[in-house]
Formats: sequence, C-alpha cells, structure tokens
Amino acid sequence: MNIISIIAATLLAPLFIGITNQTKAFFAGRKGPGLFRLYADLAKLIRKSCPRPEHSTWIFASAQPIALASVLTAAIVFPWNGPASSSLSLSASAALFFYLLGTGRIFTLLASLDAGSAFEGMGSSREVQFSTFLEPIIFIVIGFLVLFSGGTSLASLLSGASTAAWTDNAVPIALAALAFYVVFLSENCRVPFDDPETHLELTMIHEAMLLDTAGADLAFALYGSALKFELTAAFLAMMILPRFDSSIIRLLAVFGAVAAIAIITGIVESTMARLRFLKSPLALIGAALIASLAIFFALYR
Amino acid sequence: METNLKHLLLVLTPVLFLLNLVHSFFYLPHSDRTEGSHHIPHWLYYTLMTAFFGAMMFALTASSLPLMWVAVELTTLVSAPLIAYRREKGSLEAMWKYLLICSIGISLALFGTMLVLHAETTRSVRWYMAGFAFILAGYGTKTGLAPFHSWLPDAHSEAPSPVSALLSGALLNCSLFAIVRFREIMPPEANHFCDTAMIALGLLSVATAAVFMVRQTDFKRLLAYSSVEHMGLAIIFYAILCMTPANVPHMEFLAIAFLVHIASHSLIKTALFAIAGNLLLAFRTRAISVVHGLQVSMKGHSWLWLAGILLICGMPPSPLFFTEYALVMAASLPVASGLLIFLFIVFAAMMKAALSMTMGKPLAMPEKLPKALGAMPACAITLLFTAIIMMLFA
Amino acid sequence: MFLLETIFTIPIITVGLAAAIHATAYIHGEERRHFPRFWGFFISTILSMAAVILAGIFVAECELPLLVAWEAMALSSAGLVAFDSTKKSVRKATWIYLLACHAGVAALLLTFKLNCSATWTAAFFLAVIGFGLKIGFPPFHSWLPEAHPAAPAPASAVMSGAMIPLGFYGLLKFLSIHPMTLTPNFETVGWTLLAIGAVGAVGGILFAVAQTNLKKLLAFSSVENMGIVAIGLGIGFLTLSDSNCSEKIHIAGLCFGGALVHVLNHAFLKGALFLGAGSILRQTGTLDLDKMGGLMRRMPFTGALFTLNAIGLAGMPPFNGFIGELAIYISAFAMIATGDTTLVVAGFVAAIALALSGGLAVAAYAKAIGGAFLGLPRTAKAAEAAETPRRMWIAMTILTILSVAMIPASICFLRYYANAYATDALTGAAIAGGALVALAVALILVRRFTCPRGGIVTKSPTWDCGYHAPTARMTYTATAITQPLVDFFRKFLRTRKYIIPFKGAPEDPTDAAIATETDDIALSSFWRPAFTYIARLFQRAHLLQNGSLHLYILIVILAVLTLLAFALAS
Amino acid sequence: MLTFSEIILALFLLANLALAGSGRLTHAIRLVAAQGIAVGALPLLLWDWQSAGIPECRLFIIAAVNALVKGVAMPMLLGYAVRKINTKRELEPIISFTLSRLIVFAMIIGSFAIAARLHIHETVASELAVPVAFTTMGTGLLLIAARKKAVTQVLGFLVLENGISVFGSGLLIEHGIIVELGILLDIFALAFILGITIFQIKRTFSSTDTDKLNNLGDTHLMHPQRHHHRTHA
Repeated sequence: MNIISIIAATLLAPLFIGITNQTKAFFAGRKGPGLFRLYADLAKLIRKSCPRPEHSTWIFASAQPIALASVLTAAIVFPWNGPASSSLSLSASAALFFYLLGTGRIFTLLASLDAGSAFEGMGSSREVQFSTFLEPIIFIVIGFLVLFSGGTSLASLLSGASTAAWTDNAVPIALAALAFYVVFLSENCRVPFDDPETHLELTMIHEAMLLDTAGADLAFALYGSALKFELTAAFLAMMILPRFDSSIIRLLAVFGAVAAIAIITGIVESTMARLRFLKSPLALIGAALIASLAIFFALYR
Repeated sequence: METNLKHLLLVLTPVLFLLNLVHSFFYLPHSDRTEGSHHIPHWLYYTLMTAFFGAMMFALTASSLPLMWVAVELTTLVSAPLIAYRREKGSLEAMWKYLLICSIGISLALFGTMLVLHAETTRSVRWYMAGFAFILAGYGTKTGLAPFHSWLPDAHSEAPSPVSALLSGALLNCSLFAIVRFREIMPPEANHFCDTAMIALGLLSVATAAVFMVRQTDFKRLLAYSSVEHMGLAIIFYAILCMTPANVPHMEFLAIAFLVHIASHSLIKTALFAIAGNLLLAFRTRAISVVHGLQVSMKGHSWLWLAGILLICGMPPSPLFFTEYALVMAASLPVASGLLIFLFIVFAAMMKAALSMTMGKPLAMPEKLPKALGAMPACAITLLFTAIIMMLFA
Repeated sequence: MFLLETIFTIPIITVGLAAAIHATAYIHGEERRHFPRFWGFFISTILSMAAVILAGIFVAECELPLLVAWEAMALSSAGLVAFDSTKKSVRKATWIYLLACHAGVAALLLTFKLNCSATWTAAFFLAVIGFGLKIGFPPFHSWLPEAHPAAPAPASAVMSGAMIPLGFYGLLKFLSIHPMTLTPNFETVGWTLLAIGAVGAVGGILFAVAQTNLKKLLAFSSVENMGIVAIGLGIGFLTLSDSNCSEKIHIAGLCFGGALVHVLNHAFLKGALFLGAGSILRQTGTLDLDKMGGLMRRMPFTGALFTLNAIGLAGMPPFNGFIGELAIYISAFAMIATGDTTLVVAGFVAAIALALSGGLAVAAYAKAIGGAFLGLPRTAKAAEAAETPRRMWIAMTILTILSVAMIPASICFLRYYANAYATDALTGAAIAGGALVALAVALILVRRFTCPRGGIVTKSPTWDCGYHAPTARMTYTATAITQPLVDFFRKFLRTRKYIIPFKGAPEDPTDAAIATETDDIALSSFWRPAFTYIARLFQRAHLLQNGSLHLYILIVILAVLTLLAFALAS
Repeated sequence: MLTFSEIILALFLLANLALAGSGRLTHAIRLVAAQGIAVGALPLLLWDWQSAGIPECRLFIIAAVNALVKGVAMPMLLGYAVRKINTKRELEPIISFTLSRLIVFAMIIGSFAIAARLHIHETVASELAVPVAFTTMGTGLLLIAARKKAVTQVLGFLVLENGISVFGSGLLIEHGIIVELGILLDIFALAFILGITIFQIKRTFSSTDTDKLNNLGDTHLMHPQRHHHRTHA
C-alpha cells in the first residue's frame, strides 16, 4: 500500500502542474497546453544530452540529480497513508521533510552559481532571500500543528483531526492553512512571488537558476519542482482534511485536495499580479504573523 | 605577620640590591655613552646606592618606631641624588618632587609616630586612630599609595633603571613594612578604622593606577603606576589579613599569599625596570609609540618584556595569579568586584602597550646593547621561579 | 561516567591532530622560521585544553586548577592568534582576545566566590558571562570575528572547533557543582541559555551572511552554532524545570544529547572549514570572497571537502550537522506538544530561532562556496591558484570522515543518552539520508543511460541571456549573492558600502566595484564606544597628574584631612 | 613658667599668621628662625621645674641643638641660598596674602576643634601645644602649596617641622637623645640637599619658580606641544 501510494504520488506529480496551467489557460481564454504536457516535456528532455557551461564543475553536473533525489526522499518519508504509512514515514519528523526540500534547494543554488552567469547569480541571490524568510513560517505552522495534534512526527501532525476537534479549531486551522498557502506559493515559485512562465526575464527567481540547465538535467529539475508542488500541496491538504478511517479514501481525498489546490493556484495566478521584489519579504512576514495568530488562537481558545 | 614580612624583606632587599648593583656595572657605562656624560660621578653613585641599601636595612631592623622613621627618612635623602643621576631638567624636577613630597609625607609620619607614642601612654583609641591616619598618609606617601603617589611616576621614570628597580622593588616594601609595624600595635578598638582606611587607600591606588595606565605614553611611567597598583593590592591584602580572624583555616594560606605577592612583585618589577632601561638605552626614548616591533628588532627583549608584563598582570604561571585569586576570594564582594574591574583595566592598558611595543613592524632600529644587559631581567625572573619551586618543595 | 569529559576531549584530539597535519604545510616559506614559536604555542594550547578537561573533573572540590588551566589556555592560544606579529590587525585582534579571556577569568573568579546557595543566581549569571566570553555568547562574542581571521588557520580550527565549546564544558561543570535539588534555578538557567542561544544563533549567522572575509564569516557562524548548542541546553533545562511533564527526563536527555552532538558536529565541520579557509589563503593570498572564484577547478580536493562540510554545517541532510539540530527540533516539538504554556513558548522560540538560523546558514554557506569555489576566478591570483600539498586536504579528509562517522555514532549516543526517546525519528533521518544518496547515485546513472552518446557531455559557454561571452566580472560576487538579504537587515547590520571608482577610461569601467564591510554590531556599537568613552574619561582624569607640585600637595593635604576626619569621626 | 610657655605658644600662632601674610622672603626667614629658637626652648619652658627639679643634661643638649639647627643654621642656609641664587625677594603667592591669613585663622579654629575631639587632659601647656602644633603644620603645608618659589617650599617645610616639634615637646614625648639627634640630622640634611637642588634647578632651569617644574606628568596627550620625550640625537 505504502509503495503504491508513493509510486502514485510520483507519477501524478506532473499532472497537477498541468491542472494549474490549464486553469490559467482557461482564465486567459486560451486553449492551453493540455493536462499532460509536462509528461511529454519530461519524456523529451530525459533523452537529450546535457551541455554544460565551460567553467562548471562536478557541482553543476551532480546538482540536479541530487536535488531531485532529495525531493524524492521527501516523497518517500511523506505519510501518504496517514497512520497506516510505513514505519519510516511514521517516525519521520516534520523537520526532516522540510530540510530534505532544503537540500534540494541548496544544490540548485550552488549549481546556478557554478555556471557563473550573472542572471543565474541574480536568481540564486533572490532564492536565498526568500527561503530564509520561508523557514520560520514553516516552523511556526509545524509548531501549530504539533500543538494542535499533540504528536511530534510528521505522520501524527498530518493525521487529521476528529470532526469535533476540527470544528472547534476551524479558525486557527484556517489561519495556519492560509499562512502555509503563502509558503506554498513562495516555495513553489508561484505568482505573487515568482512567475514560472517567465523564463528569460529579470524578474524571475527559480527559473533563472536553471538557465544553463538543459536536457536530462532540466527534466530532473522540472520534475523535481512538480513533485515539490505536489508534496507541499499534499501537506497543506492534510492539514485541512479531517480524519479518515480508510487509507484509500484518505489517499484519494488527498489527491483530490491537491488537485483543488492546483486549481486554486491557477485562479490566484490568473487574478493576481506579481509582487514587487521589495514587497515580497513583507508578504512573507505577513504570513508569519498570520501563522502566529493561529497559535494564539489555539493557545487561548 | 610583622616578623614574617620583616624576614622576607631582609632576604629580598639584599637580593634586589645585588641584582641592581651588578646591573649598574653594565648599565651605567652604556648609559653614559648613549646619553651624554652629564651625570654624578660613579663613585658617588655606588656610595649612595650602598647607603640606600643600608638605610633600607636599617629601616627594617630599627628597634624603635622613631628610629625606623629616621631610617626611612634617610632612604629618601640618599636615594634622591640617585634619581637625578643625570643632571638634566627632567631628573632634577623628579628629584625635587620626590624630596619635597616624600619629606612632607615623612613629616606627617613623624607626627603620626608621636601621636601613636603618646597614645601608648594614654591608651586613647582616638589618638591611636588619629596617629594611624597620619602614619597611613606619611608612610603611604613613601609606599606610593594613591593619592600620595604623585612623586612616584616621575621619580621612577626619570631615575636610571637600576635605581627605579630598587625604588620600586625594595623601597616601597620597606615603607609598607613601616605601616605594617604600626598596624600591629593598634588596639582592637581601632581595627575597623585601620582596616577600612587601608582598604580604601588600596582600592584608590589600584583605581588610580588603572586610570593613569590607560593611554599611557611612557613605558617607564606605566611600570611606575603598576607599582602603585601592586602596593594598593598589597595593602588591601594586609588589611584583609588583619580582618580575618586567626582561627580561620585559610588564614595561613592568605598570610603566605601576602608575602608571595610582595616578593613576586619586587622580583618581576625589578626585571621589568631592567628591560625598560635597556629599551630606553636602545631606542633613546621612553615613548611607547616609538618602540615598535621588538619581535623583529630585539627578539630576546621582546619575549622578556612580554613575559614580564604578563607575569605582573597576574597571568599564570605568575604567582601573582594565585595571590590575586586568594585576595579576591577573601575580600568582601564590593571590594573584590572593584578590584577585578580595575585589574581588568590595568591588564587592558598594559597589554595594549606591551603588544604595541612587541608586535608590528619596527619604526626605528635599536642600538646594539651589550649582551650582559639582558641577563639581569632574565636572572630576576629565573630567581622568581626558583623561589616558587623552593617554596613548593619546602 | 566522564561522558562530558569524553565528548569535549574528542575534538581536542581529533581537530588538534588534523590541524597539526595541516599546519605542517600551512606555514610555509619565510614563515617557517617561526615554526618553533608556532609549535610551542600550538602544543601548549592543546595541553592546556586537556588540562581544562582534567581540572573540570575536580571543579566541585577546588576551582583553582580550572581557573589556572583556563588562563593558560587563553594565553597560549593568544600566542597563536599573534602569530603573524607584524600586522596591525593581528595586534588588535590579540589585544581584544586577551581582554576577552581576562574578563572571562575575572567573571569566573567572582562566580566561584559567589557560588553558594544564597547568591547562586548571581553566580550563575557571572558564569554565563565568564564562560560565555569563551563560547561567544552575544554580546561577548566580539573577539571571535577579530581573532579568527588573525590567527593561522590551523589555530582557528582548533580554537573554533575545540576551545570554544570548552565554555559549555565549564558551564555544565559549574551547574553540576550544585545538586539537582535546586529545581527553581533550572528555569533561570533554561531561559537565560535559550534567550542567549536564540539571539546568538540568529544574530551570529545574520552577520556571517554579511561578511566577505571568509574567516570572519566562519567566525560568526561559530557564534551561530554555539547559539544552537545553547538553545539545546536551554530547552533541556526548561524541560527539567517543568514539574508535570511525564517524559521530561527523556525530552531533556534528547535536548542535552542534541546539544552535545552538535558540539561534536560543529567541531569536525568547522574544523575542516577553517582548514579549508587556510588552504585557500595559502594558495590565493586572500580571504576576501570577492577576490576568489572558480577555485573548485583549481583546488578540487579542497573545494569538494569544503563544500561538503559547509553544507553539513548548514544543517542539511544527509550530513551529520542535521542530526544534532534534528534532536533539538524534536525536543522543541515535544515541548510544544505538552501544551504547558512555558514549554510551548520555549519550544516555539527554539524552533523558530533554529529555523531562521538554518535558513540564513544556507545563505551564508552558499555565499562562501559560491564566492570562493564556483563561477570564474575574479583575480589573477585566484586564476593561478593550485591545489595544496596533499597533507593539507588529507587533514580536512580526516575531519570529514569523522563527520560521516558521526551520523551513526550520534544516533547510538542519543539512543543511549535519551533512553531511546524519539530514536525512530533520528534513525529515520539517517535512513532518509542514505536513501537520498542512493537515489542521487541512481539518478546520475539513469542520466548516463538515457543520455545519447553514453553520457559524454558537451561543454558550451555559459548562456547569459544572449550575451555570449561572459567574463569573470559579470558573474555574481559573494557580496552580490547576499545583497538582498543584507539590504533587508541593513538597519541591524549597518553594512558600509564602498564604491571603488574605476581608474581606467570612463567608457571602459573595468575596475569599478562596490565593496561592503559589516562590522560586528556589539563591537562597533557597544564595546568600542564604551572603551573609548572610558579611556577618554580616564584621560581627562590625567589632569590630576599635571606636573604641578602645588596640586599634588593640595591633594595630599585634602587626603590627610579626610583620613583624619574619618579617624576622629569613627 | 607655665604661663611663659603659654605666651610662647600664643606667639607661635601669631608668627604663623604673620608667615601667612608675609610678602618678603627675608622677613619670612626671620620669622621661621624665631620659631626655631622658640621650638628649641619649648621643652625647657614646659619642664616642671618646681616638682621635677633640674632636668637631665640631655634635655639641655637637645634644646640647644634644636635651637641652633632650627633657629640659626637652617635659616642661615636659606638666607645664603636666597642671596646666592639672586632671586627676587618677594614671595609669589598663588593664594593671596589676605586669603592665606584667613585660612590660617580658620586652621586655628579647626585645630582647637580637633584637639577637643582628642580629649587632652594632662597639662595646661599641652592643651595649648596640640592646637598650636596643628596650626603650625597647616601653615607650613599652606606655604608649600600656595607659594611659587622653590625656596618658599623649603621654608614651608621647616615650618611644618617646627609644628611637629612643638607637638613633641608639648606632649613631652621622649625619643631618647639618639633618635632626637637623628631626626634633627635628617631634617638638616634634607634642608641641605634641598638647598643644593635649588642651586641646580636655578642653573638648569634658570629660574626657581616651581611653575617651570611641571614638565613631568600624564597630560601630554592633552597638551601635545609639551610632549617632549627625551630623545638625544
């Protein structure tokens, strides 16, 4: 069961990106690239060779596989099946999950610096700034979940609350979810913070770091970000969803919720303009305040 | 305590005298060559030096208190011409101040002696206390306790370095001994006043030394203020010894620490003054800012100077570390904290000077010094550690 | 038995050994003349650190040996700091370092003087100051960013890896003098350490982010890591102070264990990083990150080892730096889970401080690795740099191997120390780390097979958005990488910008640049003004010794009258 | 006899007032000489002739030597020095003569107050001797601190010593003849050395104004123009 859900998750990941893009196309009145576009892209890219910048080193060569490996590991430790997950997932700490995502980030960062391009440097410098602000918000949210659920492992945090507890804590949960949604947008380089569609522009963050990445490496990078999108969305989904007794229903519910989040993200991206860079940290600090508010609600209810 | 201190000083003073006498044999000729020959004749120098030594021994062994006064006054008289070994403006001024301030001080001490002697007949505590106040001021002047110390930096910096060393290492102790002698005959009712006054003066001395060492520009004055500091420490030490009841177990340890403090200070300071004198000869200046980069230009002296400064600041393995530890542990909290703060400032100021002198690139190349000049400080420090080892095994 | 002693002895031996190997090659050329001085101070530093450990065992009976060893350690390491004795900055650093050490001993003297149950709290705060001056607790850390760049790299490695943590050893020994019955004190201890640790962890790494001098960066990162250890210990004591928590012994064990593990991790990782910084200095002659670049190709072993250790110290899985932090995270979460308000607040403070410092650490080390090793060389010297003699990177390898060994070792240790509390999570982290490595290898193999032509890669110029001939001057410098972050915290960091004007023709501004310098805020805004103020004040008092005999005699008269009045009044 | 000693002591006080207000060097030296002779005579005057009989010859010797040294030798030495160094015959005051007199007057009152605190209850003479001694010492210190010339400082020092001697003889403190002579010898030698030093100062500084004697000190940084560390070419 566990392996099946992990495999399902890894296979489904590009689909959710497709859902978001389709939603955006719908709002823009376009036909859109189709839900399965990313699969095709990946299949094409994986078979291409990877030209590398002249001055790059083993860091550049190994960064994308390592980055993807870390996201995959995060997918492995993620408790897809709630209490019925594998013992590894059950015991894993939330800190491990997010630090694994961080490992991926630092290698992407280093690779972009290795290329020695001014644009990639710019992207990495921004990435560094945003991830710094994200980290505390994530841990405030985790702290809230710990307080709420009483457990410390990722699985117990995301096991979902009983209906009574859920209704009692609707406000703090909603606040925490809102804060985490901001984190989700920033972490996955979505619109108010970054624009995944705008390769080759001075305004981008994540994609800028991949300017010199090509071929299979680019496939790894794209797939990694899709998987990260799915994982963080699943985290958000499991925060909100109540407790389910059956694993399968639970898994389906999670994927359904992730799809919903993908659609919402598409809507958000279609309706919002990108923030100015100087404003972005302020938005993240706002999210931190929202998350803290959730804790106060939970503590002094 | 009195007899212990006396015995110590009776050993220490001749040792210091001999060290400085031998050092003078090498120092004076070189000094005359580099600094001009306008000085008192050598025979007079050595005569006065010996007389100085004699007067100090006389002060230590004098049977009665007035006789001790005579002896201490005598030390002033014979050491004054030594300070003005070279007849030039600075040393004359220093000698004049030394004579005048110390004489006033010593007159006050005479007055105090009379008060105490009279109190012996009347047994009046008031008289004892008034007498001790004058003794503290009078002999305190000679000991170099603040605020009576104003002659000390001038005299120590202007005198030839063997004389400075002897003044700092031996003379100050002798007058401290005079205070101790008087303190021992005070009646118990006067204890509180005596000890408080001694601690207050001691703290003031340490504080004054700290204040004047900060941004000090003259390395011999730096050492002079360090003497003020250590005399302050010694008198606090003694006051605490007096305050500690005799049956306290660490009393004996404290008493030994007091003696060790005095002996170590004398030996280290002698070494330091000798090094300072050599540096003065080599660079022809006492300015800290000119002596720079000894590590490159005078390696041996650089190490000696650093070692000496660290030892006098009470860095282990300096015995002063242990004595200061004992002092802080025995002192009351405000005194201990005050002491630690001022000692820290002293350390900061001394290290600043020492590092600026030893490290860096040399600004001026020093003159070549005869090898024998470096022997004395090394000798003094070796002596110090020999003494420690002897004490450890004794 | 002797657990604490063992843990704090390990870095002394290992980092000391590695540093010694490194030093044989680090000190080269003209400097070899000073070999006796270096080795004299180096060996005495190691010996005095061992003496501190030994003296710590008997601290409850007699504190004097500890104080002596402590001073000896300070003195001999000051000799190492002063090694490059002709430089002005080194002189300044030596002075500051000696002052810090001496002030520490002064505080410790008072600590032991006050160490009885009535004045225990005062003694504790003094101990925090005294040992904190060695550990680098803010605001007493100011000597670190001065002394580390001044000292030869092997000395920095030993000082940062082995000596600084001895402050914790001393602090824990001090706390162990008094029996566990003084529970109310645990709260004081806990909150103090937690607050100091949180400020140190976040503030330290924030300043590290802003540095362009590699060793200063590493020094500030030591402040951060010591802050993390303090956080661990702090929440441990807070847990113990809580009376109604059933699992408190286990949670506290995990906290303490995590802190101790982090001490070791930091020792190995930071030791290797300082050695790496030394290798760079030796080969390029600079520590300025903006003047390096592209060293990974020229110094492959040093570069790879530095990179691995830096990522490890940033606390990223699968490296060992993560395990200690994870233990502290888990215990912080466990504290939050208890629902007790005190513990919840403490847990949040700890978790947020750790998270923030973790995020900033990524920035700092990305800057260090990126600035030094990646991209293109920015100066001729960096372009000409060659790999170091073999034993220099072997020394780093030793420490790196130890770091890797720390992963299973620390899990075993924590299992033993925390009574198997939350061992699953730690083991899980290790397994996940293993999985990560395995997956990465697998993916690289996959790429090899899917790529056409058997994975032979083509090299092309860097794609710089249309500009086809990127030069070294176009790549992002270390300063530039963290510029947005530094700019965001400018009020706190007070970074100064220097515009280096171009010297050539205006139409070809090839040598214009911007350099930044970030001073330690405690030094520039507190210590230096305070010291200058006191010095000025004292200098004004020098008027009392203005040479006028009349004034002197007036002072004598007044003093005599005061003494007399005191005598007659009492 | 006791009343006579009281008159002498009262005259001492007047001499102090006169010294404080004296503007001429020779005049001041004469006053000090007079004080010196009085100090020498004081032990004999205070001697209880009726009951104690004729004192030992020791007392006479001490009195004679005291009077000789303090009343004759040292003033002569000073007078010689003044003539030799050819200094101006005025005392240059830092504190004006009037103010100095007022200060001495205040000292007299203060001394009586201090003496009262000390509870003296032996002889009538000593009751007066202690405050007189205090005042004389104070006047001496005042002269040292508040007059510019080096010679005046020596003069002040002699007054200070006179005050101490008054105290000693007033309380009939006996040191024994050797100590007594030793003390005297010390003071004489001191005066002698001070005199020689004044010559040397005159020669080196071409002035005996003590204002010139303030080159040593710790205020160099505040007065950089005075910063002169000895550097020989």
